[in-house]
Amino acid sequence: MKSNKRMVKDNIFKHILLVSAVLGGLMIAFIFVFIFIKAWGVLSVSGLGFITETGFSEQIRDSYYLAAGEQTWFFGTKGLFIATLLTTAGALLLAVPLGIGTAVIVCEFSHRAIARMLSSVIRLLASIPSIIYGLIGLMVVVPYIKDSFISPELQIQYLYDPIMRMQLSGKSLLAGIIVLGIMIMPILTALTVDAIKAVPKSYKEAGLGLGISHWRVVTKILLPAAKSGLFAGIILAAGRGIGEAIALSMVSGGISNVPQVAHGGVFFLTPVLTLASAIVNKSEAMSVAAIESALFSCGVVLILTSMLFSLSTRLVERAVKMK
Amino acid sequence: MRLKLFQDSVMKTLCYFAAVMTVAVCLGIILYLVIKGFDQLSPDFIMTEPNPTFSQDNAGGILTPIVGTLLLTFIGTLLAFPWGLSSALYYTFYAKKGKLRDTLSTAIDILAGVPTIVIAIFGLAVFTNPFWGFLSSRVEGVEGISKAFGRSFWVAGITMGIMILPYIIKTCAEALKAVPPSYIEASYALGADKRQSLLRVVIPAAKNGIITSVILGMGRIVGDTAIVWLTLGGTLRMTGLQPWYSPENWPSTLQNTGSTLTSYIFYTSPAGEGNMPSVAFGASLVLIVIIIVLHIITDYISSLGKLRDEE
Amino acid sequence: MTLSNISIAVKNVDSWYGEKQVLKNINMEIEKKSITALIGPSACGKTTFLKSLNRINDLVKGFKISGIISVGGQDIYKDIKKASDLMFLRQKMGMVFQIPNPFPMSIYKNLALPFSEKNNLSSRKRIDEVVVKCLKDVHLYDEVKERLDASALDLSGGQQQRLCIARCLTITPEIILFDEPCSSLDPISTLKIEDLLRELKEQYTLVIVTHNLEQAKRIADRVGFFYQGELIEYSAKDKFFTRPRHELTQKYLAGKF
Amino acid sequence: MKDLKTKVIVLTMMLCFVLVGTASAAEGIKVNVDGSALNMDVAPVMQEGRVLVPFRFIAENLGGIVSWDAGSQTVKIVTADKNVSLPVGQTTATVNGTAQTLDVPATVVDGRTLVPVRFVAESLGADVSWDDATQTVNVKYFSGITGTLKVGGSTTVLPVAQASADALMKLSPGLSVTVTGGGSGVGTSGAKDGTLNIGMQSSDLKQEDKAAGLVPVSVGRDAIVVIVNKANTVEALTREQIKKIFSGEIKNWQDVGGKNAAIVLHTREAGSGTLDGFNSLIMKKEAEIDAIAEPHASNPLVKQAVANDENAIGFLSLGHLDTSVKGIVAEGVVASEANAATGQYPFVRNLWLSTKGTPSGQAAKFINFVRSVKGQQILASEDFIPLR
Repeated sequence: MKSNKRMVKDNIFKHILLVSAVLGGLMIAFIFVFIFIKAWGVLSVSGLGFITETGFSEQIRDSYYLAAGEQTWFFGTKGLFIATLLTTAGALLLAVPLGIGTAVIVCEFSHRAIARMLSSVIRLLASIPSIIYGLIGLMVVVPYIKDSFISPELQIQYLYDPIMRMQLSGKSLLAGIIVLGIMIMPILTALTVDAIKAVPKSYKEAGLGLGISHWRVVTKILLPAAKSGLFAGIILAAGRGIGEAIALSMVSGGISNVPQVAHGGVFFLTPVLTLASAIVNKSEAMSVAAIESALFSCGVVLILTSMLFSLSTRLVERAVKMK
Repeated sequence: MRLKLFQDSVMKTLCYFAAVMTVAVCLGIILYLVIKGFDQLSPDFIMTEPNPTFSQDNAGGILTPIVGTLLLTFIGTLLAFPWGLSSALYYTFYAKKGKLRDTLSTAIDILAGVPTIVIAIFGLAVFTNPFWGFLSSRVEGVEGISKAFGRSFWVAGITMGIMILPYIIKTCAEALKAVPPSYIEASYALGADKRQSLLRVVIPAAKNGIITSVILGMGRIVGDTAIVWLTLGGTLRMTGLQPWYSPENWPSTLQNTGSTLTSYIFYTSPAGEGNMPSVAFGASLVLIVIIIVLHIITDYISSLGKLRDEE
Repeated sequence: MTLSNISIAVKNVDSWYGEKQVLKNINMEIEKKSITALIGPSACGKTTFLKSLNRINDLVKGFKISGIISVGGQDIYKDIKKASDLMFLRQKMGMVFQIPNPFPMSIYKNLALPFSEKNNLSSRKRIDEVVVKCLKDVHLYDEVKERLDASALDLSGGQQQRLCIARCLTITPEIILFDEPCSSLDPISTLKIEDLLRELKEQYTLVIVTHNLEQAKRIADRVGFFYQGELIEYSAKDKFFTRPRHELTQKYLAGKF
Repeated sequence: MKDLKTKVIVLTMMLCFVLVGTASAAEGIKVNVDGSALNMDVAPVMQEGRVLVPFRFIAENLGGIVSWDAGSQTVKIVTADKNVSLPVGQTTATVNGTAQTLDVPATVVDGRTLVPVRFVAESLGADVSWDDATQTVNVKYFSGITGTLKVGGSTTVLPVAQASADALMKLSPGLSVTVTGGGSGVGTSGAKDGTLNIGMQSSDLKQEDKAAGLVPVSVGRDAIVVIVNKANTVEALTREQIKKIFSGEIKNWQDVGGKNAAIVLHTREAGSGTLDGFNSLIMKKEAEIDAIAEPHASNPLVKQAVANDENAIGFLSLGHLDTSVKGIVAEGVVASEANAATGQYPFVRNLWLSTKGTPSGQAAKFINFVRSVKGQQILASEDFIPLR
């Protein structure tokens, strides 16, 4: 009798969990479907051109000022797409070494009190809202870039540049990379710390017991053992980078340029617009149906990018594991 | 050997440098906010309500944004935490390994990359449906159309909950997975069924990870701007029946719009129209202090747990 | 036991975890190329003692030690200051743990990593040779030669433990410390390991902590009995099992704890 | 901006003096609108049992814009929802196109046109009662409103709407007005799809939005001022020059009398009401703003960018102009509220509140409140240009 009651309870418990899991899954699916439906108008017209063609800023302007019947539903976000990849990749290049380095110090090479302080600092950094990063980027990073890299001569020169005319004002790819890098570093560090801490202590003991130096134990044994956690951290940080909207919209310049390698170092001073910050920047124009659909299409591209990203990392991870 | 050790120490120094950079950045940000915002801080600033104006002298204080931040965090966490934890339990201990789980974890990764403004628009679109009118309020007197306003503490809180749900599921699942299977086996061996094992052994064992996941989620709510701006209305004040703080008006307060510290910072910073940077910095400082307090509390909670573990 | 025959000499060693004393005045000499078994009930200090020998206990917060432990004439706590000297010490002493802990990488890499860390600039061919030799020494080669690139974690428990022993052999230690190496293994794997230990003592000094009296009886040359942090009795195997001097030892052998 | 405030103060003081001077002539008849006494320069007159007052006072306090057609000798009052014309000396008036009969016609006394208070107030939608004991006409329009009202849209109009809502809610404790931001676009789409009762716009509605049934009512005006860095030597520009600069035709400051340096353009994001205003007032579809111009999300961001770059040019809503940047003299006129109010300054746009269909009920009352004397004072205090 008693065990019967227990089974019923167990069953109810299981079903409660099931319902919440299904609801959670449905919710996520629902959000995706919602975004796709809203995006369809532009995507069906633009097709692949949506990511292979340029001219997003001008297309938004045209759509906004033309009457409902005459607007274009064709949008090309090549510049946004490339800027998104560039800012995220640049931020990762900045944040991954710093983050892993800090995590290694926290886990292995610092006094407990210092380690505890460091991890508090990291978690604090991880929870500073992006608007504050944006604000500081705008007040500190952008003026710094303008003062140290952009001369009046350079400004004039690029106003007439034959490849791509642009204004250099400090809001740039570089500012985006720096702000985004600082933003995702603590996330990366926190996740790396967790990953390293999750490695069984016995590996470390075994390594040290074999007379391998502490540093080598960390780099040759602990970090490889924490690999999947590290990958997860990088994916999450990259996801955060790809999706970061507010801070980037404040510092990256807001124009859908494709940075040109031919410009040399000025490549990094190009004002850019990322997919996510486009959604924020142009949201005031969302009352126009075509623009609304275009912005949701940016959302779709974001989703597809992260999907591709996450799948390919998973494949890499699997390949690494096989080895 | 010597060369190797030398290389090691060079690399180690670089790592120390990274750690120092991290601390420097953090202290730099906080110091910057303190320098820029400290003058603004006063009991008056914290205890009065803000005024909607472009004039810095009449800006008022940040009482309602602070309350708004706390309210939203509370509602969002209250929704997402049990939902996320029970989903994580299901996916970790009941669901069969395979496609479903893979798909879900991919979906979660992807959702992390979707800007919250998209989720905000989603929330606004869903909750302006008159069916959800009880969460905000119906819009009266527009002929031929029946719509809900779709902006309120309830709506924003729920949208926040949905926004952080994937994170909570993911981080909770990770914490649960980290519990050694031997614990569960031991619990089974003592005659406990699955439910009892999960509730009495697994969840307590994963407690710290779960707390961390909740804190991360709270941090995201506290720090989000886009969802607040769209689904909470960005109205600076509490707009329900006044006075909003007397208990009989709480239901109305929750059904109406308001602001949070982030939306207030957005409004008052150059990014919004408010044009009151020093007020924005003052509010940022308060926001950081709230976040630090949140951290101290969780550190305290987890240190309690640790002490017990060590005994 | 002549002086030249002594591998490890322990004099007046006390140690503490925080305030709690775990080893009390231990004196012991460990003979070269023999198997010394340390037995005793749980939490009697035998594992602490073993882990003091290669200073792995340094990792434990609050661990303190006094007295002298000398390995090859060197006082390992007082004479070793630099991290590199500690590494040399540990390279002289392999260690095998209670639960098999191969690194989460391929079988091959498990052996190649410590070897190439110890010996700089080794050619791939030389590494291959060492890997094969060490695997053969632990009789694992035939079982895994087809899948050296497979993850070490896919091996069975017994195989993993032999792999861990092979891993120690790659750094050509003088001494190998075993911390209950068979406690998580099935009887057949246990027997295999015991056979292996008997072979290894031809070349190495082995110190083994074990719970299993029968195992000590089967393989040890000398046996030490720890009880509540003290070394109660330490003598040659035959004498230990047939004519134990101390009352506590007799009780323990009679299974009265 | 300062001199406007001074003007208001001086005007109020003058009114007070006038009031003191004529109070005895008023024979004690008072007119209260929503509990506060109406201060008029001409005392109310009792005629055939009806109280007559100067039409401007009663109409403007109820949010009406009044005009006087000298040809047909007609008083015209336009509010958000009502359109009243009242010929002097006749007993028929038109309210929203329907003829109505008065018992006492509007009359001219001492050169001032007086209208019957009850008729005008009632035809504008107010309740009127006569308190014989205190000899007071009580007009109730903005008090005692109940229900809810959702207002949203342009962040430029937001502070005015919020302050007006606060004032209105103080008069009508049963009314709950929620004011939310989001931008002109949100105001337009919200008003169209029914999630807002009133949308706020700082730019003119598009034809298609009007076709969809949105009715905009102007509540005030705002000037757009072109700004440059304080170190810039250029002081004045013509519209033509500004247009050429922003379209990229003029790229160097020396072409407009400055030094040899690149002109760095700062504009606003699409959807900004200020940008719409700039386009319609300055670019006038003759040219487009150069695509390399840096778009900003708000007025302060433009101001900050221009303040930090010696070679920058941008444009602002006049209310945001301060000493960190320099306002350009446009077409020879200094950008100031006074010049904008007189119409001399060329770049002035309207601020709108719009509803789906002609405003009615609380929505009409809210819009009328913003257009009333009190509402316009609030608007002026936020540095916008009032309707009157």
